[in-house]
Amino acid sequence: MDDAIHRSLGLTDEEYGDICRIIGRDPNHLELAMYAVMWSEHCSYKSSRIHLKRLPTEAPWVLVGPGENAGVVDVGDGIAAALRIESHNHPSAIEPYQGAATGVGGILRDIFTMGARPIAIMDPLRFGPLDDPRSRWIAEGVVSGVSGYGNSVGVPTIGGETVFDETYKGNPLVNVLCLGLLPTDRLVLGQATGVGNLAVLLGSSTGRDGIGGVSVLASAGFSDEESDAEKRPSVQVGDPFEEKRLIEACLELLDARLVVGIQDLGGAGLACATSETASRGGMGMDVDVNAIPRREQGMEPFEVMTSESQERMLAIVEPADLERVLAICERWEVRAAMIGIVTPGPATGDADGGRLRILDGFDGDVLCDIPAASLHEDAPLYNRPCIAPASFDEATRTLGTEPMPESTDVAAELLELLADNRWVFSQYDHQLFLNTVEGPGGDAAVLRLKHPVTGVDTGRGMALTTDGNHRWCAVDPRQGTALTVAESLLNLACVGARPLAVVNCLNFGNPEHPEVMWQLSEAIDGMAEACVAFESPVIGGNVSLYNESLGSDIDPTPVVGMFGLIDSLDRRPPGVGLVNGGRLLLLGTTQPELAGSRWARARGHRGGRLPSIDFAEHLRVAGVTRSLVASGLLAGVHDVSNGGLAVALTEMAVRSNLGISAARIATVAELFSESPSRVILCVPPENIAAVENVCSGAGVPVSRIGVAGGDRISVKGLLDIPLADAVSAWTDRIPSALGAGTAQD
Amino acid sequence: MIFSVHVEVRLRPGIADPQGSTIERALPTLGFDGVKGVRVGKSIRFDIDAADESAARAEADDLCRRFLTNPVIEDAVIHVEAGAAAGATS
Amino acid sequence: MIFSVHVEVRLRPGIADPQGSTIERALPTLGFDGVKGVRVGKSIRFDIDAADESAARAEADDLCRRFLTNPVIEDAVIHVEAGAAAGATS
Amino acid sequence: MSRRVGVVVFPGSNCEQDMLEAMALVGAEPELLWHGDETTNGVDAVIIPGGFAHGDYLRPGAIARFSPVMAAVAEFAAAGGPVVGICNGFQVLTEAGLLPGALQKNRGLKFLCAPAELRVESTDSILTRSAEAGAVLQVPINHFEGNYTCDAETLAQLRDENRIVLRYVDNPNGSVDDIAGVCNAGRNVVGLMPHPERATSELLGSTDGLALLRSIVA
Ligand SMILES: Nc1ncnc2c1ncn2[C@@H]1O[C@H](COP(=O)(O)OP(=O)(O)O)[C@@H](O)[C@H]1O
Ligand SMILES: [Mg+2]
Repeated sequence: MDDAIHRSLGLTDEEYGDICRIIGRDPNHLELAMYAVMWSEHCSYKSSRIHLKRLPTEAPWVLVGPGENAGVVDVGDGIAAALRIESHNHPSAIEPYQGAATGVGGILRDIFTMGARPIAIMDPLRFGPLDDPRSRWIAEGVVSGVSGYGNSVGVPTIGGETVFDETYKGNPLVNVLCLGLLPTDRLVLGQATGVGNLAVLLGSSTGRDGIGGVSVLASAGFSDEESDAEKRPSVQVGDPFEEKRLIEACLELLDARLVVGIQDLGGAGLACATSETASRGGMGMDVDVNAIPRREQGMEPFEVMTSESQERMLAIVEPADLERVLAICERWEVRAAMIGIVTPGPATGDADGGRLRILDGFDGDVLCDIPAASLHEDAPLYNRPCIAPASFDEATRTLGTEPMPESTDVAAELLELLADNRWVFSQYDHQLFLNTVEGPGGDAAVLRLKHPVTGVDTGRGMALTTDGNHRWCAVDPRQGTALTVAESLLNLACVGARPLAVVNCLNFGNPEHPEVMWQLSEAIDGMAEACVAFESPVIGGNVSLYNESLGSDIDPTPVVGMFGLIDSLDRRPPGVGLVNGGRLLLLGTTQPELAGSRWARARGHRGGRLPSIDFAEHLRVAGVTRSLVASGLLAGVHDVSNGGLAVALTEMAVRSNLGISAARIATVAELFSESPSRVILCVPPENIAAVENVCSGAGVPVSRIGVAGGDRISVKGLLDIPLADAVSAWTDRIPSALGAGTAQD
Repeated sequence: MIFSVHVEVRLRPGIADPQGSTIERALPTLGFDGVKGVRVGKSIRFDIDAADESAARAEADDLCRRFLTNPVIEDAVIHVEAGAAAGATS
Repeated sequence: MIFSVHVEVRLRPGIADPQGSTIERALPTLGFDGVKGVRVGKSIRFDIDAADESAARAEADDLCRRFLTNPVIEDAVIHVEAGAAAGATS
Repeated sequence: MSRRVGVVVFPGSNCEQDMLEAMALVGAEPELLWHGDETTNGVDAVIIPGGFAHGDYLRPGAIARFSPVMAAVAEFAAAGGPVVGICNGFQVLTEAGLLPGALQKNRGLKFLCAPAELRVESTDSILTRSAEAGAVLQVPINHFEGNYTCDAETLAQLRDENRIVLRYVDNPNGSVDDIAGVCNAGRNVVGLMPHPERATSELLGSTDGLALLRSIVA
């Protein structure tokens, strides 16, 4: 009886019953394997889909919203931008280099499958603490994996995040975002249309890589040694050189208008790509399993159809174009094999069509015969129980009752929060394509906006930032997520950009735990509220569940990627710097609230009530910041986020190797509070009046809090340390922990 | 006592080896025919100071498992011989 | 006839080995003492179709000299054996 | 005067479009040369750009140097034509034997994308003839294998013949004698690890690469 098999493939008895109902009989092993991978959490979003519907996804400039391989927005001048973020958390936990490398490879394919040339990568990364050897081993491997793949494939990595925290011990978060550009009229979708059109498989041959990897690797935690060992053979290895040729070949095919539709092969491999292209186009497809080039001998059809071998694409082409398609592939040394034929489906008026048939030779036995759309559209949908943790008071949105600890040594408390990420991003090519005006290290990355085909410079710019904050979200996932989106907006404002679109990667624990589902649902509500307020549609995302290790769920970690435009990019934005004698101005108002802050977490405090946010006020602060950046009146600008005013001021100081002297920060709570809607400006004295005028005109509170210069970091009444101490704490933290070699235990 | 150790780190069977395949694909154009199944690994040599051969081997094993390989995708073949490797300098 | 070939590519004596030194420097902190003279090279395995062993060896030699090593910094040790390597797939 | 500049594309090259853009800025007429073609197409100068030709598999440049175009490049160089290899292009030129030495992994065993300061040591080469001797240029580096290595004899010869054209002010990768760029005996073939095309615009942070690129078409 098959029920043992379906359960070991991760299907419940109910799901098995659904399959039998859909196909009107018991499925064979091939069919069962395909349903199992396609109905896994990773592919079907069965736990999260009903919640994701609450996100705002529309705006006049959105050309493609969630659901396709990537979201696409119109950026003017006949150019569209494609954006997507993905997680590769679980693969990276067991093989950090390849896990991260294949994560980069996968996100690139999502972008060029839309017809866009990938032009930038961002890598929000989260690891266990630096004093944990295994976490260091993972961090080093992941960073070299991003570096090894991204640099070689030839797409610059222009920013990201690097966070170390206990909650990610054993379960790192490796998210990767990719931005691509296309001429608006080249936009293609992953659809198979036209009966008799051919499905051509491009790229690597198919091996046993990641067989079941999607459902097993991506959806199960790692607890016992035994199952780890079983997962081993399915590790996927990235080949950036293959991917580079694949990018060039695919873009050339698209330029020559030789493809009707194109789809990358990601999770669930050919099972997903063939059924998805067919069902999106309202068609069916016949696939000859023998026509698929293989790397290994003796592979079963179910292995071939669910393999996650990397660097493959499925192109739908008209028979008359096949020869030209093959010629272009040959020039780029890309393998191409005709493996399928589009058959009639509902879109042709054939209600009985729309079958996905896997054949043993086009004229041979039928190995699988199922409705193509059922792999997607009939996937189960769960409304799992959501329950707030007992210690969360819904009325006041307060977690727990622990009092906030006292500060004992402000200087030491500040120094331990400083870390320069240069060790990470200096390993990434961040300049390729001659677009990078502001690379990693600032509040947001800034790129020139050039036409992707003609290279003509529009004189405008693009900005990208990624942000996540598990500390906030652990206290209050709704408010924490809204604050995260707000931080992204302000990061863009600091480089002079206005937001256009958001993508998100929702990294959460086990959805079978009601508290985790509550976190997820709340986070989505918080994101929706903020995105509506900021008129920033969510155009795509990814949900990564079952992030748990050492027996507990990770802190909820929604990661936001925000994309924006700069209307005129004729000079470099001021950046996070200081000039000697520059006056320090603070935009916005500080709420002396430490809940969820880095300062609180470092003291072991994990509760309380997060600072509030007034969206209208936040928009005003962002608007003023943007116009000041554009005005050229500023010498430096930095938003206040992680570590509050203390860290923001110190970061500006260490980056310019210039001291600061500040006042009017009354308490430790004001110094380390991470309340939103605040920006520090460094203003040359002669521009102060002009800057203050702009602020008061916009109704944004502004206060003079200090001056840049000297060789100390001092905040009157609270802090006074040598600049050199801050510089060395900041500079040395990461290099002294990483790069010296680590064992994996 | 000094032992000289040679470790060959190989990708486990079934794991894709893009580097090996790329080299293999290039060979015919360089005029080398009839070469198949190219697999590229690492070769690591060192000297180890240990009480006896079995202690040397145990340390080398441990070193491979914890540091030189990731057993998820690689395995190692270890050779231990008495005496320092000729010409080992570093 | 099929021969299986194993090539060990090594840095020539006297050429600095940054990889080897980095490993060597890391080892004491990981609790491995007494390891010295770490040298990292490449290990390349493949099957070759040749008339006899000496032909196989000649082709392997040529391959190493012209392609698998950069003679400015590397040399190679070559082993040839009759029979295909077990599990060689590509 | 040489104006038509050919930029070689191997599978895996990735700086070729940047090179076209930068060479146009210095008044050249750049065009792409395909690795599979057996000709340099009558251009006046050849640039082998950065990237990862053939994935850098085996060794950077090891496979690329066998490309049909490389025979034509060697012939072009032998006839005195200007040839510049940047980053991966430098690696290809050493593998092809058009320049001495080899490029090993960086001392720190990490890929490095960072600003660098270069001192112009000799203006007697097709890459530095328009630069000022002793000038310090801000030109970024972007490589894993940029640690220039050669035997003592070669180094002595390079020094004696004034063929070290660029040195790092602060050696980032362990290169012997701080070497960032060298030329051949004819001074018409130059290889360097830093990327002058990335230092051609104020908006991107530096214009110091222009003097080098201008030399190619001077
Ligand atoms: N993994 C990484 N890859 C690339 N850039 C990174 C990475 N981690 C951090 N950075 C860069 O370092 C800078 C500081 O990061 P972060 O402190 O998270 O910025 P912010 O608080 O402004 O969001 C940013 O410019 C960011 O892009
Ligand atoms: Mg910021």
